[in-house]
Amino acid sequence: MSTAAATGPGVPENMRGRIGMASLIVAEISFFAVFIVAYLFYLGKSTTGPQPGEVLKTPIAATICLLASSVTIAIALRALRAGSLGGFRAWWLATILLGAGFLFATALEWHELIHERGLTIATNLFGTTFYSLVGFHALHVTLGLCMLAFVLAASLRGRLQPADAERTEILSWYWHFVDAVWVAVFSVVYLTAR
Amino acid sequence: MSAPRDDGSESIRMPAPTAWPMLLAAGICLGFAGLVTNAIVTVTGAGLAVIAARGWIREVLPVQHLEEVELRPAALRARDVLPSTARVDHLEVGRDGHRMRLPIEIHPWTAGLGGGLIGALVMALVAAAIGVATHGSPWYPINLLAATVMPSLSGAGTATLEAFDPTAFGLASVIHLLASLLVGALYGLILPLVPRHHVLVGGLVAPLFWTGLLWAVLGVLNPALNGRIEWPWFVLSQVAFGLAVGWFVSRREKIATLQDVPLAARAGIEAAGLGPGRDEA
Amino acid sequence: MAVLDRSLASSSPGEAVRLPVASRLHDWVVTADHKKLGLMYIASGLVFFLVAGVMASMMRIQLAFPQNDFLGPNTFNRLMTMHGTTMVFFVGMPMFFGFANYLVPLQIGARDLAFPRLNAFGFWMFLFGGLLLYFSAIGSEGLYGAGSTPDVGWFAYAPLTSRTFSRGNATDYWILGILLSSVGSTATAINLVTTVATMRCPGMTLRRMPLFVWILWVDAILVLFVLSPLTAAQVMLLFDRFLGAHFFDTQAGGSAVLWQHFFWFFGHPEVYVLILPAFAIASEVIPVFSRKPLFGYPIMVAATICIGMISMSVWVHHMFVVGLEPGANTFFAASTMAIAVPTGIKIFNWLGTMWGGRIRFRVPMLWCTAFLVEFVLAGLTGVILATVPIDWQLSDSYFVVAHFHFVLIGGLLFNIFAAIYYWFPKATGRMLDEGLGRKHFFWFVLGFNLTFLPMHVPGLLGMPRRIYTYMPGRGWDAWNLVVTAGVAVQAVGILFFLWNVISSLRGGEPAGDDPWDAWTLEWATTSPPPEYNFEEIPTVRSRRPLWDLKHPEDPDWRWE
Amino acid sequence: MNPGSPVHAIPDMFSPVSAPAEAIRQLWWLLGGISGAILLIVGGVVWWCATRFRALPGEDREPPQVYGSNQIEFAWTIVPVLIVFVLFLATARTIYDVQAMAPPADALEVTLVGHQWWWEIRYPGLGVVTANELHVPASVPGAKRPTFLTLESADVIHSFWVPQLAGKTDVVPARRNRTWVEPTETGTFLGQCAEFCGTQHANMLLRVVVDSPGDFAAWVEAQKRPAVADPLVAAGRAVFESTSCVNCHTVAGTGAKGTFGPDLTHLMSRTTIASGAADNVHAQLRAWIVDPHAIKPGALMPAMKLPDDQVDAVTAYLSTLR
Repeated sequence: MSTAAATGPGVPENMRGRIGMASLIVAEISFFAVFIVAYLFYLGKSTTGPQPGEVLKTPIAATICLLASSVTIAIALRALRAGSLGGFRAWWLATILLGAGFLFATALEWHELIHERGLTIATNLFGTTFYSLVGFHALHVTLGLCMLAFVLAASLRGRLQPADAERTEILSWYWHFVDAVWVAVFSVVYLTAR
Repeated sequence: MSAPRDDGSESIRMPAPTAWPMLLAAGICLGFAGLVTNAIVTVTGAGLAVIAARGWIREVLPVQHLEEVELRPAALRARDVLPSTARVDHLEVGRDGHRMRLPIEIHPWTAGLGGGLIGALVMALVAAAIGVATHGSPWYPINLLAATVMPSLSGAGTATLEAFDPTAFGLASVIHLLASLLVGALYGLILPLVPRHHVLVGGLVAPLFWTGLLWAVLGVLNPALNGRIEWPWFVLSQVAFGLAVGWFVSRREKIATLQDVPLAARAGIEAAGLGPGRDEA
Repeated sequence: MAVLDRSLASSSPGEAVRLPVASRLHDWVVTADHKKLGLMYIASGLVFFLVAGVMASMMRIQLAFPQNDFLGPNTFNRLMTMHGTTMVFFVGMPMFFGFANYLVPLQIGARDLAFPRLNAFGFWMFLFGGLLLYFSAIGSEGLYGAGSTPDVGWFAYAPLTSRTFSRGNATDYWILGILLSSVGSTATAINLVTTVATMRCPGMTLRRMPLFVWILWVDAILVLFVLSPLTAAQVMLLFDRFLGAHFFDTQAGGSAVLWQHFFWFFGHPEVYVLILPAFAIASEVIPVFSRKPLFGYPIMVAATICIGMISMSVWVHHMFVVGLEPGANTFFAASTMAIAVPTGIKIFNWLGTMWGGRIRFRVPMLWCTAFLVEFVLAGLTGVILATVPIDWQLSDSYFVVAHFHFVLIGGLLFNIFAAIYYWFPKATGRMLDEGLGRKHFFWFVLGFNLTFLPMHVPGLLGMPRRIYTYMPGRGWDAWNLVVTAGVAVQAVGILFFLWNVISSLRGGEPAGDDPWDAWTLEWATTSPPPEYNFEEIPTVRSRRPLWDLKHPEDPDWRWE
Repeated sequence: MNPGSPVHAIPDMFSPVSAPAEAIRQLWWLLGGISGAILLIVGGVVWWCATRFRALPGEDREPPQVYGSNQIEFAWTIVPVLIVFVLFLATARTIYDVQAMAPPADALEVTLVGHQWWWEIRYPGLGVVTANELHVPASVPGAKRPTFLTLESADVIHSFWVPQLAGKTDVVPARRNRTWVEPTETGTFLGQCAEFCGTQHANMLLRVVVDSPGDFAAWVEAQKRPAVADPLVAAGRAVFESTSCVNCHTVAGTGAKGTFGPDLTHLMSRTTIASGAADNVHAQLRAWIVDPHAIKPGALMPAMKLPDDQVDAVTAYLSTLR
């Protein structure tokens, strides 16, 4: 009895998930690349309103949160592989909290920009490109957090076993990708603004 | 392949049919359609999408939902693929039958490219010599060649053309080298296909052939050169190139050993019976 | 047991157990089977093709005479936009995904795609996206409350698409329809990439994969790279229109040229996304009917990869007239001309395959042979247009229109017809009629050349594209009349085709497993294949597993 | 203006009268020749294969199974590379030849502004403003005078294309593109907008009148005269100036200073109205004032719904703007 789900011989079952996720990440990279190009292209071309250097503060805390979450998710996976479900839950929760911290920092930043600095997406080219790029990144973080939360819920209900480490790792690739995008956004948006 | 079985009770697990992906797609599309219609559509779509996503997840987690598909009865399965009655022809190679291994001793890349380099050098020397002889300047032919891509030179006077121009020198060198290497590689590939008279073909026939082609299109390609060219000298430099490449390539090849084999084999055709066969996969 | 009945019902039309219509429809709607989804892609592509073809015919009637008033300018511009958008996104793309869906698992000896449900999701996103685009005809805010389809051209140049110049929301429908279907296309591309990477049967190394699968694999990877930039650009346009952003707002310092860069960074590779499946089909049909393996398989693979890579660095050749620097124009002229080389190599290899064969000119092979000639002409006019100064004259003229119709009809559509005639027996168990097929071929090829060969001329005589009317006496009148007459001849060919499909579905000659004496794995199973494709996953030892079985005395694996 | 100069009705890139267009025609023959040869060769091979290698009925043998040949592959790679290389060289020179041309000191500078769906034409050095009919001097031996055009757009992307004078250059908002022509023959040459720009893209026509240097100077003088003030058409002028006409149109020396529509100061010096969609004769002009959309559906000029006597008066007034 064989199943349709079987991969080709000699190809480990988990390769499907890995290649599928890698393909998704390729598509996402070219999506973000366009927003990054647009940001750089319009840098300094705004005809009015605040320029990046005048309003942006380097988000050190948020960056540390997000980079640290990549480490904690790796530790969580190692715990899961080692069979320590408790360790997994703790580190996984830490990852979620760090990601939520990042989102909170972004929300604070936006609140200040919009209400105190008067910069909205319609203000000028800087506002347009900034909110689109950072916003799409934040959207991806949010989606990632939803999936992480879903896994945590499954784990708390006892539905996640060490045998699921492979799937969980593929999910962690997505999280690392979101992290890598932030490194690019950080360099392009915040470092050029200084 | 698919051997018929007597036991019809066997089955294969296939992914079960499901409406959730379609409903998720419908939900997402309605969600966006609300942008151009009415907010209620967006709300409906979002709700549908959430329900469908939940349904989909339940279908694949923790284990995906499969259904048993029974195999068809043997009578309805694919027939075995039987040996064909059609005989297969073979290319006949040489005297030793069609399964002999070809003694391929050609090094097209090294020979052709090397020949191209030598030819480039010889041609450049001849052209420079002609430049010195007719205009007292080795830069004259080089500037004319560069005029192919430099509009500033294409309308320039003789004095400008006789002076050294670093940009023109760089461009002309690149054009000259690239063209020479490409033609050299062609020599390396095509000369072994010609049974005899390599030096005649490579040194005279081919240069005359492309000189004729160039003559036809030079007016558009390089008006400056076209206006000033002296064809006998031009042919001379091309023949020098051809002879140098032809000499170099034919010296490197032992093409004499291939003279009695048919064209297909000299051309390196890969075909059943021409290469080395294996007994087991 | 119900499942078994279903497969029986579809496999043996003569003794079918007819299920109620609703139940059969339900089967198609909920299916995750790659073959059913593939057929649905192809069928919906054909429907969109007929709709867009009717639009083209209406435009040609309008242009048959100078200052004709069959259509007004607004109607014409809408038809022109919808024709282009539909043909590219809702005919070309589903044809690629349809044939890939149906054939890739069969050819690599797999039971389904890697993610069957994601496959269904991709199809429905594509279809609903298309339906949303067409819903604009009744749903959008047009003049006087009437619906209005988009009218900004299929590449929707900014700032014509801004709120200022495109009032109402027809342009929003254009954005959303394509954006949603692109999401589906990306999902399906991910699926195909994964399937080919992981689901090949034992023995099927990359070197033994049918070239068809190779090309579609490269094509799917190309889709991953180029489709999301279009999505990103459309999102930007959406932000401009809904949130007051300024991406393409020239009043606020935005750039109209940036949209062109983004659009064509997708748009040019898209041409190759569309034409690569045609290459894949030709690489399958020509060897079988020439009775020889494909000439230069490794070079064909290399050329395919080259085309995929170079196609991402040629987009500026659509923008030679926007006034870029001479350096940029020179670079992109070079890259555009360079892509002619691997494409030429492919043509030569197909010719090399035919050379020395024993060619059987059945209908699929007729289409592929015609394709070779038409596509060479298309490629040559492409090189002519890559010559920047000539492009300054011919860009946005009818010469360009003729050029890309040669690519997309002479290149793509001819091969789609070849594929339909070639694989119809596999999918339905019945042959298409040879006589009707030949009538279809001759009428359509005649009409095609009558339409698009003369169409080059008004372009050379200064006729711009996308004009709904023109002045008499410019030397364009007679040519346009001939072009329109050609459309009528093509329509006759299409009628033969439709009649052939309908009548053969009902009473075509039974096909058997392997009607063409072919060599790839899909012919080793029944026609149509069972839900699970193969009772036992096959094992292959060469590129032509069925040749090995048919010629045990001289199998391929001994020589490869 | 020289009324005897011919109108070249067919905007044909093969009858160039100006330097850039001439360079392009030469390249065309090179490309056309090479392409034609390749098409013939490949077509011939297909024909040969189709006839020579056609299977005979009832033949039950498979041909030799040939996989390929590296040498042949290399050969038919290198030949196209060589051809492409040669074509590229010629292309590169022509690009620089046309695009890198710097305006000489005595070049005529013209600014062409694309509007939906007409052309505004300004001669900044001469103080002349007109619409839809571009006058340029012929470049004759001894008095070579190229015309350099600065292309701007007031709204969306348009494209300047007069095939007999030069290849096209897009007219892009917020961007100043340059192109140039150097016609050597007098006459009227036709062109039109070549980039889709909305409803009336088809009727955004452009005429270029190449005058002899003397005629051109005379034309410039005529354009500098203020609008005629004729008491007979005072009523028409009063209507014109009291309605919203003045919001969009300019008539020099009057209160009409609008810039959305064409400058009407010398309307009667042009042979067409509505950017070429209709001839500039009394009946057409009157019809245009009554309802522009009957001639050019979607045009941005509204139908003013004037009573008949006022239409007559306005038409009479406009007819004096010579």
